[in-house]
Amino acid sequence: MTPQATSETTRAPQDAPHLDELRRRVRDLTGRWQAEGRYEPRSDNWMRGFDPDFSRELAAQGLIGMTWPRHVGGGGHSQLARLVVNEELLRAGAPVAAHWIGDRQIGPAVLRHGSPELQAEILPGIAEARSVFCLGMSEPDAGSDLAAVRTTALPADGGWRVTGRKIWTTGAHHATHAYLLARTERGERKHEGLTEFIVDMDTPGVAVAPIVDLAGEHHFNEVTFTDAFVPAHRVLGTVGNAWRQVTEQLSFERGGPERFLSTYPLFALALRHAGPEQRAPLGRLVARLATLRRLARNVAESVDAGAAPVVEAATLKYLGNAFENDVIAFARDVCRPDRPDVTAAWGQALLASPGFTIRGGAADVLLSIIAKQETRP
Amino acid sequence: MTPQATSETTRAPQDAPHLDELRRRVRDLTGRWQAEGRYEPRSDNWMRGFDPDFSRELAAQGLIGMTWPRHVGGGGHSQLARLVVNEELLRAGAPVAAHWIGDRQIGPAVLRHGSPELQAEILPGIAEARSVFCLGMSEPDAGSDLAAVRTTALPADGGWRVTGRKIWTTGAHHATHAYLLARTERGERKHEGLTEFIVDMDTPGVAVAPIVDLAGEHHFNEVTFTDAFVPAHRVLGTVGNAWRQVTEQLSFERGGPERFLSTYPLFALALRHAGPEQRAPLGRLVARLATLRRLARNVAESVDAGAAPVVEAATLKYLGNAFENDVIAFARDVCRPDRPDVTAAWGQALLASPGFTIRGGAADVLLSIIAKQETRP
Amino acid sequence: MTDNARELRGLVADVVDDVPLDERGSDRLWATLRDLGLPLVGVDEARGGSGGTFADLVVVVRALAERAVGLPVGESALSAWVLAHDHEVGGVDTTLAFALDGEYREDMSVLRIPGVPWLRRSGGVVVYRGGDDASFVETGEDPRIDEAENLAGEPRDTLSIVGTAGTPLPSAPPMPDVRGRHTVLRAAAVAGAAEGAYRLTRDYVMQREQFGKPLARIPAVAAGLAGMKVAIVRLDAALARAVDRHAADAGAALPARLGAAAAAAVVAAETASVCARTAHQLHGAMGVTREYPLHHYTKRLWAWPGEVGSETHSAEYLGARALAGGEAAVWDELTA
Amino acid sequence: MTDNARELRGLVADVVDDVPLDERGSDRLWATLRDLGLPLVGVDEARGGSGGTFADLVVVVRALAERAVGLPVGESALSAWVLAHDHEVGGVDTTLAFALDGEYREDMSVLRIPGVPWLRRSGGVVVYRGGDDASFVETGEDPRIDEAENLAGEPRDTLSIVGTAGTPLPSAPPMPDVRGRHTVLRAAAVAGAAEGAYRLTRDYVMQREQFGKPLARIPAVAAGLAGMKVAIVRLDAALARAVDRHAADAGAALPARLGAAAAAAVVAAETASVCARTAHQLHGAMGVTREYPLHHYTKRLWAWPGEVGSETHSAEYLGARALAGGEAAVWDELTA
Repeated sequence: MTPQATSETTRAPQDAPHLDELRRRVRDLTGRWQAEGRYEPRSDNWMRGFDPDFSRELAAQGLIGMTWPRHVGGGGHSQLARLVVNEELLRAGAPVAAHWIGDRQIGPAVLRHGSPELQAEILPGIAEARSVFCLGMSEPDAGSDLAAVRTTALPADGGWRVTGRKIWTTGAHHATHAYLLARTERGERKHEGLTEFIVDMDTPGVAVAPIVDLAGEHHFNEVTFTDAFVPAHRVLGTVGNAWRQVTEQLSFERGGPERFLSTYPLFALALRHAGPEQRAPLGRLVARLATLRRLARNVAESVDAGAAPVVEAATLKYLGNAFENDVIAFARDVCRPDRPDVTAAWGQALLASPGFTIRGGAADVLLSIIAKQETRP
Repeated sequence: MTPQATSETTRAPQDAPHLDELRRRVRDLTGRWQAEGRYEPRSDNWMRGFDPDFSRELAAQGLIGMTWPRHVGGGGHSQLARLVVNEELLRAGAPVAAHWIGDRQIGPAVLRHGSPELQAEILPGIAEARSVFCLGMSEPDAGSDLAAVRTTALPADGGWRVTGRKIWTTGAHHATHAYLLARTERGERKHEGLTEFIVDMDTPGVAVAPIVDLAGEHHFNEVTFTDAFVPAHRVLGTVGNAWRQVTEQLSFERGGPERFLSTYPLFALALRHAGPEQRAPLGRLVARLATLRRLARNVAESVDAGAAPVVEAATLKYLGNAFENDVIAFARDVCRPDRPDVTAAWGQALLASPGFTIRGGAADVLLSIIAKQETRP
Repeated sequence: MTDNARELRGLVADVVDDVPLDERGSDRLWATLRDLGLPLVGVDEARGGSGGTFADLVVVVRALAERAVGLPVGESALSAWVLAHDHEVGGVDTTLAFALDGEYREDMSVLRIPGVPWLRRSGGVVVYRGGDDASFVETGEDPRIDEAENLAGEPRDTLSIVGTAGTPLPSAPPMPDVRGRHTVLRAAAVAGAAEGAYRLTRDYVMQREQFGKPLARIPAVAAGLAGMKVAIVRLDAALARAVDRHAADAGAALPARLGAAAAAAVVAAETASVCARTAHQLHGAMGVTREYPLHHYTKRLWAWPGEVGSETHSAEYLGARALAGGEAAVWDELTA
Repeated sequence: MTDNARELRGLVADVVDDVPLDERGSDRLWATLRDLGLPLVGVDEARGGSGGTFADLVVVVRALAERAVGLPVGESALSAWVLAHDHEVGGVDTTLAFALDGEYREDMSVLRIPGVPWLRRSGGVVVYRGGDDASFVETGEDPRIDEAENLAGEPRDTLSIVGTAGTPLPSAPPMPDVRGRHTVLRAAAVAGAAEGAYRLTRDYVMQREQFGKPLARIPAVAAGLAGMKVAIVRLDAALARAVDRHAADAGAALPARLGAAAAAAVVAAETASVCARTAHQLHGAMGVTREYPLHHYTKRLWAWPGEVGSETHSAEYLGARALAGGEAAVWDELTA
């Protein structure tokens, strides 16, 4: 036999002490805040837990925009380091909604497509948790078909004038900035003529109306743009090129740990109360969780290595959503009349659960993305 | 409150003693044959268990063609009575393949669409288990798209000349007759111009070649027609109208007990060896089985009442296939090295299982049939 | 469906359909249902009930749930049916509580039962302490009521009884019988809520367009919709079987009745889960707003199945019986 | 994938790809694999092995299974690795048997172990009677061999040993360690067979047309295909984790290794089931013929997962550990 060297499938985490230090920092922070009664861990808190103070504490410790270059306020860390921080935050059910979208989605998009000026203008605000972003993508009659966007940006003196309605905009009532997808050209092909913008929420002509969800909470909004002015330098990337840019953005956001850890606080609680008769279903959840976490690590390492792990990221989200829902089903079997805390946590996660499969693509969309990748001629 | 009468959902089985008598007759017969070592119960034996002697014994007792009119050799029984007989045969894992297709599918089709002469020619032979039918539907390049049939029947003196190839024809090597779907007209619309025929297998120009399956057994065949003559009176129904006729035929065949009882012999064996730690999964199987049987009863009673329970029949087949496969998965957990009989029965059912979902429509086809019925404007 | 069932369904539709969704748990609607005698269906007229059978009650409960009515018609009628074995009924609204859903304080002096439907608005409650130990506790007197709600916001209060409070009900049917009937009624309610969610979903995917055609034309959407229908057809079959076993004239022995009830409970849990999940999937973001009516159904599909015993318990009961009785017993019950 | 893994995969491809499917269990192919030293990968060269690591062995086992090779390279190499703790290896082909898969005759005089891979063609077998009780039994002498096959037609013979036959292996690693490695190797084999089934299926649905377009364009077919891919990506992730835990230099403590092996086994069972079912679904009738190669993969996907301990057992092991260790322990192992 010729080959002699070993083929351990991945390099050893050479910066393990550094990662451990990051972990410890997050644990200290979340532990302290919980001890001080400043938040209660709960499921789905990366979407529902809005607390700018908490985000600013993280920012002060350099834990937002970690992978971005230092000159725009980033930390120059690896994706693996960011995974470590984010998974600890999710584990603790911490209120991270104020920076999550900016950190995960807007920052990377601005880094890829924004001019140096736009980067300098936008990124430090996210990294310092001064800027809070919301996503103006969906529209009332477009559903998940982004190409059907009707919100229009017309050229104006020094920029653009935007008119239209965006819906399901999470956190718009808290946001300082909106990412906006708008039509700048009306042509034959729906996928063309779309442009990405970054808009200040205090721009005249931008109005936010609440949409209360089935849990009675207010996270969603309808955002109306009425002849709102956006300066020319706030175009993100190339005019008319948004379709390609946004597809990248969406494929990027799928592979993170929030895709399977949304219900981890409930899992932890259910584990504490589970009995030996539940060890087989519990063991299956543990096996899936461990595997999902490995997938998230693979995705992070793959991005660190310069690759675009589209199939892996979509796989992670597809499996992660199913896992999150199965955690809720498992927790139901742990609910007992004498455990009102489990029952309450179960109910809270259940009411949040319809959102899990909506954001970032439903199961059938994810499968079709994978199939498309795999059957390219 | 006005309504006073009761609303028991179904009439009481008024002919219960009669049904019990039928049950007893089947049990006596299958019990005797097993005791005499004339067959071994096994899964999927309604497709794999070909024994003309057994079918003739059933016929002698009036248990084939039970629902057909007496003047064509039938028994004038209800569908419910037929269900009782067939479910007992399936329970016993009896070798009923020689008459199953004729009894279930061909007989009813001939009754609905055949001329009185054709009925008189064909039906008594099925009811007496003298005639054995195979189905010439699928073709090498058509898959489940029956409209893509290329086998051609050209008008000839006194009838038709058939040329083409049929594939996956179960039991053609035993059959005396074939049901044949052929194109009699080549037009714009693929669904038109198809005609159903009944062909004698000893017709010159009809050749049968075996296809061995993955269990090493021979049930499938390829049947080649080379200028084979079919007399004019062997057209079933109306020339060119086969599409509608065959759709009815297929919807009719979905609601029978063989759609969930194929693996009942394995279920019975696994039940004997299961332990108390398996009571929850076992109980779920029992609940599903009981519900499926009720569905089969509903379908039978609905047909007796003159209705066409398309959704119920498709539901039964969809759920039944899943149940059969889950029985196999359950049996795997009962397999132990010291129970070679369970392991052998499990393996036999498993090797048969890919066929369960093929015949009569795959899961997605069944769901789309249901959706189509339910979303008619 | 029998003529009578059709008539009862029509009656429910007439009364409920014009009531706004948010008011379908109101005192006013309850008063209307009472006036019509619905909370006493299945109870002998000679004992103060509305007449009719258990099958009729199942029809009523399913029809109400189809319309997202969470009022305790099933529990009222079932507790009245129990009471009617000893007393005339109809004076006060009653509900039902089982000690096996609660626990005794360590010294056995206090029995606490959480999750009692609409206790706060009942005049009394039938309490089963054990197999034959039923009693009637009037809520005016002794017991403490701690108010609570389930996920759908329906009253599920905690009853605390000190000592042996209550009037014994010596002729009451055995607890498993009553529990089995409660299970069947709950399965009927799940079927109704599933049907309600299904109708909303079907209308939504037929009307809503995406990529230029109705959502219903997208194969994955059509398959999801069909999956809901499959789940409902299946539950209705399990329900029909359980109702037949409980028929007054041709009813089965208690174990067979309980088996059919447990089977319906297992199927109901699965149907609830499939229908809630799929309805939300197919509705997308629209389904998660408070304004849109879907949550009136899906919250009930989440809350209801576990309230009358767990699915696992029902499955274990069926499995244990199958192990004990063997294949022949399973088959006989299947084909009865 | 590392360069080394790529090289090993290339080696397997070179040797196997030209061998007809029906001959991939032949003595001739075995001789070729032996000549290349593959059945001794992961065993120290100084002890007669081929060198390389456990990770290398996993790569080889997966690559062979991708090509429907059912020869016992994993079992040979693993048993040789055990033997090498006491002896030089390489003289005879060896395989592996665990008493916990079998049973003792009532008087404990005979140990019968069914399902021993390729025992009939091995010169000896490493037998674990218990945690530290390993011995080497030469098949030339005492033991009785009853031949049998699994569903895929691979030799799975029954070994019967009288009394304490065999040479003790005092330095052998503890049984759970070996069992855990066997579990990982089996999960790797499942991944390979799943990949083989996936490739055939992908090619089939891309080439085959129905309703005028490739099957792959039908959404339900595309979703099925993607579901297979998802299952394989997931199993490979579980496998990578288990391999890392077994790495010679940075390897984890035994319980963590066993946990990762059990997780891989749970995921492998699910992957095998999804991939076999979907491959057959998407192939339709074509897939059930003996002539078409699919069954070479799917029969193995059916047979293999249950042979090295049941999925339930692995799940219970993980669950029991989670209950004992609590959330913090679960998390630490997750993120290690």
